[in-house]
Amino acid sequence: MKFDYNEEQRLLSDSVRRFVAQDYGFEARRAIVASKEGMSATVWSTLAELGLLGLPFSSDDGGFGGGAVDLMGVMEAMGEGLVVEPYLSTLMASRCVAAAGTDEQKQRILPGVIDGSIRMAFAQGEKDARFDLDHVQARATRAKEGFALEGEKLAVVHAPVADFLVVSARSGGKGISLFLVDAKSAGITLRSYRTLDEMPAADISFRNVPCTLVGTEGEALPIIEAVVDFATALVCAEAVGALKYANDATLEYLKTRKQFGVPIGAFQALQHRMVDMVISYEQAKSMASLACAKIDSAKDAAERKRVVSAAKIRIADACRHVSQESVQLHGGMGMSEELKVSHTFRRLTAIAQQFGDADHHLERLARG
Amino acid sequence: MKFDYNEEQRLLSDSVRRFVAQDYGFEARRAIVASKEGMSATVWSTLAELGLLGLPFSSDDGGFGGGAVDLMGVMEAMGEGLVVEPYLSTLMASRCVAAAGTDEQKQRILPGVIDGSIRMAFAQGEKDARFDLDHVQARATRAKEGFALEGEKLAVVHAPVADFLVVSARSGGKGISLFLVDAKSAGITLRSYRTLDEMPAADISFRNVPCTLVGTEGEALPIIEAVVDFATALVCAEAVGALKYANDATLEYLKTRKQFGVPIGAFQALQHRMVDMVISYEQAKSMASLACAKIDSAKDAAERKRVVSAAKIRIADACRHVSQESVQLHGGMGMSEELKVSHTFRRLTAIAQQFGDADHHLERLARG
Amino acid sequence: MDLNYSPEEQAFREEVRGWLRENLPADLREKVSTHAHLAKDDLQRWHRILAARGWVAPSWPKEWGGTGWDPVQRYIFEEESGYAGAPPLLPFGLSMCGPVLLKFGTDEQKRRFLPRIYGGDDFWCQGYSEPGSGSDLASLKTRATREGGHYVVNGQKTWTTLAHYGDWIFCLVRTDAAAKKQEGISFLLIDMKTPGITVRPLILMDGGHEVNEVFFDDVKVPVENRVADEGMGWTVAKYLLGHERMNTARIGTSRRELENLKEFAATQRKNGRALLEDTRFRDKISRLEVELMALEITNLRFLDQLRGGRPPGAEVSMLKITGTEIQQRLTELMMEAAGPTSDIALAQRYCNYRKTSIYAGSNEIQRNIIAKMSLGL
Amino acid sequence: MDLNYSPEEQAFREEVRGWLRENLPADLREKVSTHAHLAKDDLQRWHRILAARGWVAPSWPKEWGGTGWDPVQRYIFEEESGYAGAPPLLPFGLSMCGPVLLKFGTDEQKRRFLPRIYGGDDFWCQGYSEPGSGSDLASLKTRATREGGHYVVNGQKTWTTLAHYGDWIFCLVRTDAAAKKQEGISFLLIDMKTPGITVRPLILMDGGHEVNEVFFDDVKVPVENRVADEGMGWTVAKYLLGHERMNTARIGTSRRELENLKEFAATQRKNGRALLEDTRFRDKISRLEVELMALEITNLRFLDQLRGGRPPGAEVSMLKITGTEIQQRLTELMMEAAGPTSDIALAQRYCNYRKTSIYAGSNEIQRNIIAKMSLGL
Repeated sequence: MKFDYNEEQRLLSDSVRRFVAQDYGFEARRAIVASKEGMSATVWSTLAELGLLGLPFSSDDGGFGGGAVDLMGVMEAMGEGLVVEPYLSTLMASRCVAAAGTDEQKQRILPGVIDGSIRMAFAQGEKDARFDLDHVQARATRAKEGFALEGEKLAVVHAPVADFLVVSARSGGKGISLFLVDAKSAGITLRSYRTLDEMPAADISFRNVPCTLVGTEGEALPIIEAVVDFATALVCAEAVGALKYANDATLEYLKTRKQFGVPIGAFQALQHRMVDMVISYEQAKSMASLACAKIDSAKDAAERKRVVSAAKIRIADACRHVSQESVQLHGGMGMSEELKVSHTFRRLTAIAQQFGDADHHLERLARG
Repeated sequence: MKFDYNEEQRLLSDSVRRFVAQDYGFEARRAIVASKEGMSATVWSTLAELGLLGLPFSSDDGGFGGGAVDLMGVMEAMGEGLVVEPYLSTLMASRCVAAAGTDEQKQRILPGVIDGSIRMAFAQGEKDARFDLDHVQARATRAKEGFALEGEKLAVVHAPVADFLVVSARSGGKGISLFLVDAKSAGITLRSYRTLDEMPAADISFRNVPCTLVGTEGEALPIIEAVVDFATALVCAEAVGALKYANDATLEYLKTRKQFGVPIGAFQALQHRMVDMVISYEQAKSMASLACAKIDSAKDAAERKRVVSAAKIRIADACRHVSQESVQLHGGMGMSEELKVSHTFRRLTAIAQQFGDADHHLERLARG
Repeated sequence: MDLNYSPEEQAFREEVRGWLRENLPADLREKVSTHAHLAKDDLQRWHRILAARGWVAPSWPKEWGGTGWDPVQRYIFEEESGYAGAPPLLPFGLSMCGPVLLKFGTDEQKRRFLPRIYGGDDFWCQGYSEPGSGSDLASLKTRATREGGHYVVNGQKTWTTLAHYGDWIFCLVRTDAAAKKQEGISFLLIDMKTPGITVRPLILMDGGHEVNEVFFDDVKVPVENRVADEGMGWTVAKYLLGHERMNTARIGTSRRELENLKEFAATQRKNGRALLEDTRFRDKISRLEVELMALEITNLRFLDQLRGGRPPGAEVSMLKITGTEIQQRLTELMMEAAGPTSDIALAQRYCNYRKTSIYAGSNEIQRNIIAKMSLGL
Repeated sequence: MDLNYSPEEQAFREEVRGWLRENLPADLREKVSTHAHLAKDDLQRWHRILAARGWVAPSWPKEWGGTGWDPVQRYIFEEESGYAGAPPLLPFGLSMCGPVLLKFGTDEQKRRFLPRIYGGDDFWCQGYSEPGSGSDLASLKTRATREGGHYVVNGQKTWTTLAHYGDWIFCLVRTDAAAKKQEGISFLLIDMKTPGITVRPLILMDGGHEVNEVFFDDVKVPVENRVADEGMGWTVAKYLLGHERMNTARIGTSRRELENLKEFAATQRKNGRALLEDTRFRDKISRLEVELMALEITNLRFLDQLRGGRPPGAEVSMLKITGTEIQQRLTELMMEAAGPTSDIALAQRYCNYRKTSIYAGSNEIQRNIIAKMSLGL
């Protein structure tokens, strides 16, 4: 029973935090978001240089063998900094390849992911699927070489900046499979936009797009579930960082903003609400830790799902509570695009839904 | 569009309020609750003398033709005073007789109800029924004269002080019927107790108990639903009175209780919570008014059910919110049996569940 | 007690509804229903249509174009307009500056400004908040120094809604720096075209441009544009605060939004069924519907009291608190219903509506008002 | 970071669990699980069983019988005891008077009282609250006047838990009426058999007798029963407040109650199915389960910090806030699960548990503490 990060974990998260403080301040981030691509290639290289992209891969795959707990501090720092680069998207897609890909696929993808030359996106969601991972209508049929992909994927975060996509689809009446797709292939059409939380994203249409099977045909659902649970735990950790920023900024505002001759933090009603925000934060942080720990150590998928869903429920509630209160206690200033807290509000709002809202995970808990 | 009570309504509720103030104070009520029967025959006579028992019956039945709106102010006053006498129980049972009984049954029951010589209880609930009115296992079979009743009824409020019972039961494969039972009949066994809110109640066992059919065999469900909706609207009005007392007492406490040299009502956190209690009260009051109005004027059962369920949801939430906060803001004093607010807490807690908790009525709204 | 509308009220509602059906332009209705941007021209167009019908300023005295409606009729008109998807009538001229002029203005001021407010000729905005004074309005710093027949105004206002559309702005300014806080404040009407005024957009987090900073740099305002005596500005401000708090609940608009939400949830799928059939989501809608139903009755109850000559106490502030909470919840459930699709507009609207519990006297200030004025705490 | 218990911690848990299985009398376990009344004898019996095992005062120094456990071990012991349904160890002697004596007592006082506290020979209670001073403890009025070798105590304490079982009571009393509020207070140990003490029951709304008023009428207390110097009582009180705030979450007890709730909900029927399968009710249980899971980790996180020599800040007060909110919610859902049946005991327990957010420093006071001490507001 030990809650502190170990030396490596601390060094790593400190390095990300330092990087954010120096090179990813609010103004720098605004410029990145305003850029055409909506992300920074320089930042991406730095993330690779810091070793963040190799971290969660086994040494056989050229990585450092880190687990979700090793990534926690990193994600917290990214949450505080509101990093928009395709870190989690790339990890999700590349972990599918690492988990089930052929040696050739791994060779093609993983070294490039680790050295920062390949970015990826995970194309899973569809119309009417909501958060269900097994609601898949896209289809792949055997082609001369490999497969050909047909279908639509919705709200694929970071698709516009990805070099490769991993896509879920049905094939040959065999259930759900995963396919690796070169994002530059003919037959791919992107309707690109920015998400509420300022990430590049796209709805994608696939028309006879060449792709290769990742893993055993029809047996991808457990892999998808594992990867999404992994990402859910990490996004919980990211939320912890964003919640921390929202609370810190609000507390600072309560101490400095004066009305009626006193700091507004002197008003007991606001004090108690600030305390409740702190409680939400502490409870969310505990559940994020537990989820990451169970990603690494759960005895089976059922235990992993149970804890990840429990964590996501608590984090979704905390995201909603803290984001709303942080804006409200900032008064008009909290509404302004010029304050970081309003961008943190947007990210927290998105996280509450990402990989399933509280209702979705309550359903999963009840079924479990 | 007119919210004030009319002259008669105001006179009537004033007379109940005056009676409560003079003869049903906290100490007087304690003595009644502590008495063996758990109600006062004197109080009961007074209620009859005030005309409250004849109020909701048609003039043909010897009453004054009042509707739910005419009873609203009366119920509010009873809620403020925490009256434990079997007023609502008697109305529910006797309205079944008035709605569907034979002339002979009406003659036997209604004059006695109106003059205060007959008290009644409505025996409807059963094991595993929860709040469903159509979950009925009790059975009645045709006997030489009338019917014979077999079965168990649970948590029948005021059964120990009732002269007659109206009981729901199945008969001859024909669905649910209502039966009129003399409470002194052989074959009736009562397990008596007091409810949380200090009402006399009993679980009842019927073994071959003679009874007479009220209304058409197998067609009682719409009557039961109407009577329970009527009672639900009235108990919403009663809640408004109890909520008012809880708020008034809490506000008074905030103004008089001093800590740290000031009245605790000077603390902003408590002020805002008191304001939220007032908002709950106002919203609950509006829904109680609407429910009573629709009992009298709904164009069909569907509209009546929809509004009554909506009202009960809001009242249940207000009961929970205000009761919990009133005790909390009273500090230790709110826990003491010696303060009326703790008894109001118990009544409000009971009302939140009475005739269906919020979940039950959410289900009814969703189905409607 | 009778919770049904009287036949006369019913008839009035029918008249309003019928007229709206005929006269609300389809393009405006569409813009409002889809929460599209309303340009200055859109707002003024609707204002003028109502003015032509004589319905633009119901609460004004009849001699100035008022309708003579009682509070319930005014409520019915508001509700029907909101429900029909009519553009809002901005309060700055009609419900703020107008009533102030009617109460405190000189005959000359009334003749000069009221007809143009009524007709929608001038677009008004409100210069109250400053960077250092939001809830604590009386701490404002913008100063006006008397120089002959003019005041010279210097300072800054902020959160000024639609100042970029504005022809005129009414401002609270400090005319006596030596006086105590609430004293020494005056109420000025300022032509936005006067040299020295700069309007700078404040972009909200949904990316929208609604509010602004307004800078005053040696702005000359004729003395005859002061309303009420010098130093009486706080009295004017308090009068405004107490005025027009009965129609803040926006029942009609919320009813329309609730219907939209239900229709939308019926089209969204969850586990192969309509989201509207999902117990969890359905219950959230039901609770919201109940709250709105209750607020409608509460609002009418307060109006009925007012009509009976007994103005309700400060608890009318709950109409603003609960009304905005309902509006916010509607946008939140709409966003939630959309789920992980790409409907950014719905998410932006959710973001935008966070403002409603902050503006026009934050909900915290409203609670303070109830606690102090109504509960005596 | 490693959220699994170490092998040593696991082994310790097994040892505690095994010992409880062998040594917790079935009748006591049954009484606790069914929330039956615990008589003085029940409480003392369990106290003595633990004392015989050497586990009754884990936090005391080893020389006085402490176990030398680290914070996590103490947590494990608490959790297992709560989960197993062991009667509570009342804090008044072991966690309040004991630590005060260890910190401030004379050798003579330690020798006289500590062994009897440890052995459960004396039943202690706490004389803090007075009718006029609850949250504002320092405003207490009970006075002790020095007369030779005695103090003469006059006044009243209230909300005194189990005073009707009490052999001894420790009291805050005012020894100097002229001194400023927090000064002039002293800490006395008073034998409840001293003439002049009257205990009057305060019945709570569930009908239970737990708390009392205690009246002091010229009660003579030997001066050697004063702990710390005269006038140092507030220092003692503050020391106590800061002490032992880490085990207020009652995780083990709540875990047991949560299991009871689930079992009970599985036996209740709704629409012909088990209530536990009902989406609405199930979700309420799930949310509560999640909150408890989170609180367990939060509690361990704070303990781990403490073990690392970095005592966590005032945010540990959240263990009391959230722990009691969970306990209250458990009783509420249990009552809700029972529905309209005649299970009055469950409803009474719900009523009784409203006290948990009021006693031991109300949850409002805990929020004040966090705001002030931890957030610097």
